[in-house]
Amino acid sequence: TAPAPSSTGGGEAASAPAETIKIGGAFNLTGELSSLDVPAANGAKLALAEINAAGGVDGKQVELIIRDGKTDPATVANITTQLIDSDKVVAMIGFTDSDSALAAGPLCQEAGIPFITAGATSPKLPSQVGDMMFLTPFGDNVQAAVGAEFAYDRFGPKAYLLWDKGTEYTTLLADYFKTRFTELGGEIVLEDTYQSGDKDFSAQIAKAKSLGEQPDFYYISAVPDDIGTTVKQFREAGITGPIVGGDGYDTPLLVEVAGDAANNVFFTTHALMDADNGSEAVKSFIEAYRTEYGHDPENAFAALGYDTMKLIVDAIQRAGSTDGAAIAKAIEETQGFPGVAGELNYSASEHVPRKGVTMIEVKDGKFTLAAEMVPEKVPAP
Amino acid sequence: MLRLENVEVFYGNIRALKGVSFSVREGELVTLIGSNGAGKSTTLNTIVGLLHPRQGAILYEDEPIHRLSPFQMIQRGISLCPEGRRIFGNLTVDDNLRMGAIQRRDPEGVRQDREWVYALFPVLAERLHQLGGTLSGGEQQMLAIGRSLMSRPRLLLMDEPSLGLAPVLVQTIFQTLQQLKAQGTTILLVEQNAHQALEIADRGYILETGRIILGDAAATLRTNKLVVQSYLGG
Amino acid sequence: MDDSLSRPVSVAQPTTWQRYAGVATPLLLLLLVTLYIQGASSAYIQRVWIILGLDIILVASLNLFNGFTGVFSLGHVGFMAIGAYVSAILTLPLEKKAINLPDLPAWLAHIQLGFFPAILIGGLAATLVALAIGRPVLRLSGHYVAVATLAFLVIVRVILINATPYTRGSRTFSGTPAYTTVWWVYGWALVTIYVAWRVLRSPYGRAMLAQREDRAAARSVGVRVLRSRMWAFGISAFLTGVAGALWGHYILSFSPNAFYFAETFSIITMLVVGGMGSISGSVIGAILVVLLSEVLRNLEGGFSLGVVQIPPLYGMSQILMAILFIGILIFRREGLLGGREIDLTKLFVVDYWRSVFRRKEV
Amino acid sequence: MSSCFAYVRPTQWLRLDDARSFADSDSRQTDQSERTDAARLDNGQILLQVRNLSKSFRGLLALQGYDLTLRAGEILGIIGPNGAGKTTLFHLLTGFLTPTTGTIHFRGEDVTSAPPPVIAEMGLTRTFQNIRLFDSLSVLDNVMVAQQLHTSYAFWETIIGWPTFLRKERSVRQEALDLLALMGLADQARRRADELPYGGQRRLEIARALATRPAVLLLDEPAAGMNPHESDQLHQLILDLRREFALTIVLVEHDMRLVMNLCERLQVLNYGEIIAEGLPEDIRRHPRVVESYLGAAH
Amino acid sequence: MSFFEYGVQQLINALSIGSLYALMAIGLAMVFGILRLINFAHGDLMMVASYTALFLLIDGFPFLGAAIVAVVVAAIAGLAMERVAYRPIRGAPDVAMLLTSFAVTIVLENVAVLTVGARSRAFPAPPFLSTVFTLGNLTVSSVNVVAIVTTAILLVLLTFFVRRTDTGISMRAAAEDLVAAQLMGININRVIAYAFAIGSGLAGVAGLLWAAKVGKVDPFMGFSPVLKAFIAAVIGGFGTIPGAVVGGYVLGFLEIFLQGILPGQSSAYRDAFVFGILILVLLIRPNGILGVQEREEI
Ligand SMILES: Nc1ncnc2c1ncn2[C@@H]1O[C@H](COP(=O)(O)OP(=O)(O)OP(=O)(O)O)[C@@H](O)[C@H]1O
Ligand SMILES: Nc1ncnc2c1ncn2[C@@H]1O[C@H](COP(=O)(O)OP(=O)(O)OP(=O)(O)O)[C@@H](O)[C@H]1O
Ligand SMILES: [Mg+2]
Ligand SMILES: [Mg+2]
Repeated sequence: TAPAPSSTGGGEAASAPAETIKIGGAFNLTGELSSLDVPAANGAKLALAEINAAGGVDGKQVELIIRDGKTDPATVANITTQLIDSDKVVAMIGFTDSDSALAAGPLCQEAGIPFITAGATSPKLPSQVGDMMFLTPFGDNVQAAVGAEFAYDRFGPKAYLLWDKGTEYTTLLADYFKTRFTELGGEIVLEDTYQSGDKDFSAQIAKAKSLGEQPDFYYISAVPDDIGTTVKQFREAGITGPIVGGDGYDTPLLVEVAGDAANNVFFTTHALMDADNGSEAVKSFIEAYRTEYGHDPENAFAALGYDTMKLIVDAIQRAGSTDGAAIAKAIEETQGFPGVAGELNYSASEHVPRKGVTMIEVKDGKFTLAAEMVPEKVPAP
Repeated sequence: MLRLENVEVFYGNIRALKGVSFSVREGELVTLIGSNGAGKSTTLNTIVGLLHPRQGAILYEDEPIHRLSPFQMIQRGISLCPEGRRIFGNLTVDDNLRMGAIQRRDPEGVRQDREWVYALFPVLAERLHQLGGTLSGGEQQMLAIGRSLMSRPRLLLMDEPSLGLAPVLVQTIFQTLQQLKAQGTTILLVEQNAHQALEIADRGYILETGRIILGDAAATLRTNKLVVQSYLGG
Repeated sequence: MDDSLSRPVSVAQPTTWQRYAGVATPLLLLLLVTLYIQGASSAYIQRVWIILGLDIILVASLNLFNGFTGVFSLGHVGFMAIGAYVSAILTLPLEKKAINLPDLPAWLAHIQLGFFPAILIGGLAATLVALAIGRPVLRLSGHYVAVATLAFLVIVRVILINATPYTRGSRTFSGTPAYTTVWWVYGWALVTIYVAWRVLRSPYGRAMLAQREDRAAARSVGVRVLRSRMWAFGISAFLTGVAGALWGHYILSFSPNAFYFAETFSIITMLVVGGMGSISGSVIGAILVVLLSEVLRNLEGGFSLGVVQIPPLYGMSQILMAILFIGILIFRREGLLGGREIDLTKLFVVDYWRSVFRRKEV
Repeated sequence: MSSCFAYVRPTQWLRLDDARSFADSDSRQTDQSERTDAARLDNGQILLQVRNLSKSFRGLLALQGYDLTLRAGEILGIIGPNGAGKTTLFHLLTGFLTPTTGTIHFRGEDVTSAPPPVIAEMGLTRTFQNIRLFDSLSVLDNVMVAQQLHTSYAFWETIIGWPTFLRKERSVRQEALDLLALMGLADQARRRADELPYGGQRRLEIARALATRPAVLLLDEPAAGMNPHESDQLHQLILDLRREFALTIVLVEHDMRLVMNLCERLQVLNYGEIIAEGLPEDIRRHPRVVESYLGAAH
Repeated sequence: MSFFEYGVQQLINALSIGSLYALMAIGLAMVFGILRLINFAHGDLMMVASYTALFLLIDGFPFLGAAIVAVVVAAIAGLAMERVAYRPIRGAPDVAMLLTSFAVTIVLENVAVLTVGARSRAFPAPPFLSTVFTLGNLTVSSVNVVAIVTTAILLVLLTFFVRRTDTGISMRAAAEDLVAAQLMGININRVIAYAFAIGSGLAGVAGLLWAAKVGKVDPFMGFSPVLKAFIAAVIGGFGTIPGAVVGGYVLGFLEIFLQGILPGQSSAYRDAFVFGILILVLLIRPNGILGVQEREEI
C-alpha cells in the first residue's frame, strides 16, 4: 500500500518518505484531453504503488508528482517548468498528445531531464525535441503500415478512408496508411473527413453507400471517444464490410457502444488487453486497475501510462543514478522490457520503441488476437 | 383608499424620495405635479411594486402593499399606465390590449372593453393588426392608456398620459379620465400639463426633489402663487 | 457674462504632465515588479509573469474593440492564430523549414526574418484579414456580430487545418525560435496600453463610444458607424496578431487547437471580470484571472491543513474560479472597474493633497 | 471680456462676443422685434427643397406627396395628429430612411439617398423625439463627438499625440466648452450625460446638434414632458439660438402655445399629407385643422 | 443507390440532425427572448438528462420511465440554474450574463468530471431507438425517425402553448418588455421559471435522443450542440421560437448538404462553407431569417 501523501508545494504527491526519487507526471487531467490523460495518469499511479510496495529503488521510495496541464498550452508549459524547477524531478512522464509533448519536451531537453510521453504517437517527436525525448507507444507510421499490409492481404485492394482532420493522431494515421496502402498497390476509392466534435456521421455514410460497388474494407482513423459511435452508425446504415483502424479503437467503448455491430472490426494496437484472453501481465494489470478504480481501463493509454512509469523507474535503477543523461542512456539501452502494452526496445537512434504490433479482431463482442506483426516496410516519419 | 406614509426610495445610494406622504380617497381624482426629476414616476413605480421603499409604508385599503410584487397589484385592482409607454413592440395592437386583460376571466367583458377602447381611440381600430412597435409616438400613448384600462382597475395610476399627444387627443384623454372618475374609478394622475390636470382634479400635491411641498384642493392650488409661477407658466 | 465663458476653464484641469504622471505611475509599478521578478524569482514565476503580459496584450486589445465599440467579437483568437502562424513561418530557420514545412512555396521557403519584422507582419496580416471581413460583418448589430465573428473563428480554424503546406495542418507546428522575452512582452504590453489610451482620448475613440451608446444619435451628428468600428477592429486585430506572434515564440509548439474556444473564453473572462471598456480593467482582469488560477491550480493537487489532509481534486480550481466570477458579477455587474479607469492623476495635483491634508486637520 | 472665439461656417463668420448663457434668460414673452428680424430673412436663399416625398411601410403610406421649400432664417412648424408622419419626415430628411418616391435637395445638392453622417456634415441635423444621448459619456464628450465633425485628423498624429493633433483637440474642446457655457451646462461638463436632469438633457441634445454647425436644425417635440414654465424658457432659447447661429429651424411640436407663438409658418400633416399650410393665425382657424388636430378648445 | 435515393437519404439525415439543433435552439431562444441571456449552460442539461437516464437504466428502470425522470431532472436543473446563478444578475449587461453562463458551464462540467469521471460511458438505447428500417437502398435508424417525430410533436404543442395559453402569451409579453409585463399582472418569476423548465426539458429530450444516436455520454457532450444551437437560433432570428426552429433546420441542412457534395479531402472545408454561408445569410437578413427590424434602431 502506498504511504500517505504529504504536501509538496501543490503537486500531488503519492508518496514521500524522507529521501525519495521524484518523477514528474504532467497530464491534462481536465479539459478536452482528460479522457486520454486521466487513464494514463491512473496507470502510472498504479505502477507507482506497485513499485513502492516492492521497496522502491535501492531502498528509496519513488514519488510521482502529478500536475494538471488543463489542456491549455500555457499551463502545460507552466507545470513543466514547475516540475523541473520547483519540484526538482529527475525525469518526467506524461501527456498523450503531441501538442503538449512538444510544449513540454524542449523544456525538459534544456534542463537535461528525460521525458517519456505516455501516449503521443507521432514518430517525429524525438527528432523535433532532442535526445531526452522518448515514446512508450510505437509510432503511428508503424501501426498504420501494419494496418495497411494486413488489410491489403486479408480484404483486398479497394479501401474507403475516413478520418478526423482536426487532430494530429488521426491525421498522421490516415496519412501513413494512405502512403503504405497505395505503395502496396491498393486504391482509396473514396476519401472523406469529419470535424473533431462531430457525432453524426450520416452524411459521410450516405456518401459511402452511394458508391456503386462497396470497397473491400473501411479504414476509419478516429480518436477513442468517437470510434464506438462511428462503427455503430456505419453498421446501422447497413454497411457490413470490415472496418479497420488504429489503437484509438482499443477501448471498451467500442463494444459497449456498438454492441454486435462491432464484429468484423479490426485494429492495430499494443497488446491484447483482455481480461480473459490476454497475457498474464495484461490480466493482472486489468485486475489491479479494476480494484483500484472500480472499472476496466478506459483505453490503451491506461496500460501505456503504467508501462511508462515502470520503464522510467527501471531505467533509473539500471542507471544507478538520478542524473538525466545517465537515465536517458539507460532508456536507450532498454532491450526486451516486458510492458503490459508490448515489449519495449530502444537504442540511441531509436527513441520510438521497436515494438511488435498486435492486430485485434472483434468477434462476438470480444477482442481476439488476429495477428502479431512487424511491418515489412514503414513509411518515413 | 391609498396612503403613503413617509416613503423613502433609493436608486443605489441616491435618495429619490425623501419621505413622501399623501393619500388618495376612494372615488377621487388626485393629481401629482412636479418638475422633471422631482420623483413623480418614482412614486408611481413604488406604488405598483416595481420599486420597493427602504423606509415607510404604502397602505391600500388599509393593507400594507409595499412588499408585494407588481403582479399582485393588478389582482388588487391597481393599474399603472407607465411613463414611456412600454408597448409590446412585436405584438399587434389588438394583442397589446388583450395583454392588459390577461388576468381577467370574463371573455365577454374583455371583448366589450376592447370595443370601448377602440371607440375612445378610433385610430387604434384602424391599426388593429399593426405591430405595436411601428406605431407613432402618440398612437403608442393611446394604446398604453387603453391597455391600462383593460384590467378594469379600481385605482388607476397615470404617468403623464398626455405626453406627445395631439391637442385634440389631450382633450379626449382628460374627458375620459373624468368619465372614468364618474364611473367610480379612483385616479392618481401625474401630469406636466398642470393647467388641465388641476382643472379636472379634486385635489393636488406638489412634489419637489423627492418631497411633497404642498397639498390642497385643486381649485386652491390653481391660484397659489408658487404653483402659478413655477408650474402654470406666466 | 465674463464668468460664463471662464467657467469651463475653472473646471480644475490637471496639467498635461500631471495627467501623464497619473497614467505612467501604475505602468512604472508594473515595470518595477517585472524587474524584481526577473531578478529574484524562480523560472516558474517568471513564466507566469510572461503569460500574464501576453494576456494583458490580448485582453487590452480585445477591449479596444469589444469595450470601445460595444459590439462583441468572439473571433479575436482567429487574429491571434494568424499572428502566431505568420510570424512563426517567417522566422523558422531555413533548415527547419526544409524539414517541417517541405511543401512551402519557394518564396517563403527561402526567407527567414528577424523577430521584430516578423511580429509586425504577423500583426499586419491580422489587420488585413480584419479589414476584409470587417466591411461586411461590422454592419450587423449586437449579437449578430458575435455570431458572425464566431463563424470567422471557425473558418480560420478550418483553413489552418487544411493549409497543410503552411501550417502542417492539425499537426503540431514546432521549431519556432524562442525569441520572446519578458522585455518584448512588456514592451508590447505598454505599446498596447498606450495605443488604447490614445485611441480612447482621440476623436476616433469618441466616435467609437458614441456609436456604442446610440447608433442613430451618433449618425445624426456625423459619426460614420462602420468606419469607426473598422478602425477599432483593425487596430485591435493588429495588436492581437502581435500578441499571437509573441505567444507563438514563447510557447514554441502549437496547433490550431490552441486558438479556439478555450482561449476565446479565457480572454473574454478576463475582459468581462475586469470591466468592459476600461483599459485598466483589462489589466486588472488579466492579473486577477492569471494569478488566481495559478494559485488555485497549485492548491488543487492536494495540501495539508495541519492535521487535515485535502486530497487532490483536479477541476476544483476551475469550479472555484467560476463561482468566484459569478460572485463578482452579482456584486459588480459591470465587472470590477465597471468601465471606469484607475486614474492616479489626482495624486499629482497639489490641491488634492491639500484637501486630504485639510480634511485630516478638521 | 474673455477670449473671443469664432465658428467657421461656410457662409459667414459669426462673432459671439456678446454670448451669454441662454438658460439663465427668464424673458418669457416673444420679443416682437426679433420676429420681424427673422421675417426679413425669409427672402433668403432656399436651403431645403423637397418635392413629392412619399414613404410607405409595407403598404402603409406614412407620408405622401410632401413638398417643402425652406428658406434661410425661417422657423417652420410642422403639426398634425399622432401618426401623421412628422417623425417619418424627419427620418427622411436626415437620411435615416430612404423615401419611396420624391427628392430632397439641400443647398442645391441632391441628398435624397445620402446617409445621415453625410447630411449632418452638410449642415442638416436633428434631435430625437425621445432623448437620445450618449449616456455613459461625459456631457463634454457628448458635444465633442459632434464638434469634431469639421476637423480632420490623421491617425498617426492622434496616436503619438503630435502637437498638431493636440492643437486641434484643444480648439475642439474649447469650442465644445463654449457651446456648453452658452447652454448653461458649463459646470456640468464632466458629469455623465444621463445624470443630468431632464431639462438639462434636452438642452444637451440641442447643444450636441449645434456642435455640428448646422444651417438647418430639426427639432422633434423638444417641449414634450416640459411644464408651461419650462416650455417658455425653451421658446426663448430657440429664438436666441437662431439669432446667434443664423439657424433655420423646423419644429415638430404638440405644445400649441409654443408652436403658435414661435413659428412664422406652419404646415399641417394628416395621414401623411399636407392639409394646410400658412401663418399660425390662419392655421388656428382652419376648419380641417381644428377638426382633426386642435379640437374645440383652441 | 440512385441519385434520387441519395438525395432522399441525405434529406432524412438533415431533418434528423436539424431536429436536434431545433430542440436545443428553442430553449436558448426562449430564455434569451425574456432575459437577453445566452445560456451556454443549456448544453449541459443534455448531459444532466442523459446521465440521469443512464444511471436509471443501469439500475434496471424501463426506458420510458427513465426518460421521463431524466427530462424532469433536466427541467429541475434548469430551474435551479436560474434561481442560483441567473436571478441575482437579472438585468445585468449582456456580457455579464454571458460570462455567468460560461461559469455555470464550467461548474457543471467539472463537477461531472469529479463525480462521474471524464471517461465516456456507453448509453444503452432501447430497441425502439436502435432498430433500422430499410426501404430499398434507404436505411433509416429509428432514432432519427423518433427525433423528427418528437420534435414535430413538441413543436406543435409548444406553438399551441405559446399562442393559446395564458402562460404562453405571458411569456411572449415578458420577452418583449419585462417591466410592462409585470404591470399587466404577470408574475415574471413564474414566467421565467416556465421558460427555463420548458427549455431545459426540451434540452433533456434532445440529450436523450443525442445519446441514443451517438451511443455514449460524457461530461462535455453538450458543448458542441449548444454552440450549434446558438448559431441556429441567431440565424433564425434570435429570441423567437419559430426562428430557432428554422435556424436549426437550416444549419442541419447546410451541414449535411455540404458534407454530401464536397468531394474527398475538400469535405474538411465543410465548416468553413457552412459558416461562410451563415455570414452571408446575416448580410442579407441582418436580423436573422425570421427576425424583424426593430423600429428604435433606425
Ligand atoms: N433608474 C434610475 N437610476 C438612478 N436614478 C434614477 C433612476 N430613475 C430615476 N432616477 C432619478 O430619480 C429622480 C426622480 O426621477 P423620476 O423619474 O421619478 O422623476 P419624474 O418626476 O417622474 O420626472 P419626469 O418629469 O422627467 O418624468 C431623478 O433625479 C432621476 O434622475
Ligand atoms: N417602421 C415602420 N413600419 C410600419 N409603420 C410605421 C413605421 N414607422 C412609422 N410607421 C407608421 O407611420 C405613421 C407615421 O409615423 P410617425 O412616427 O412619422 O408619426 P408622427 O407624426 O411623428 O406622430 P407623433 O406625433 O405621434 O410622434 C404611423 O402611423 C406609424 O405607425
Ligand atoms: Mg416621470
Ligand atoms: Mg413623432
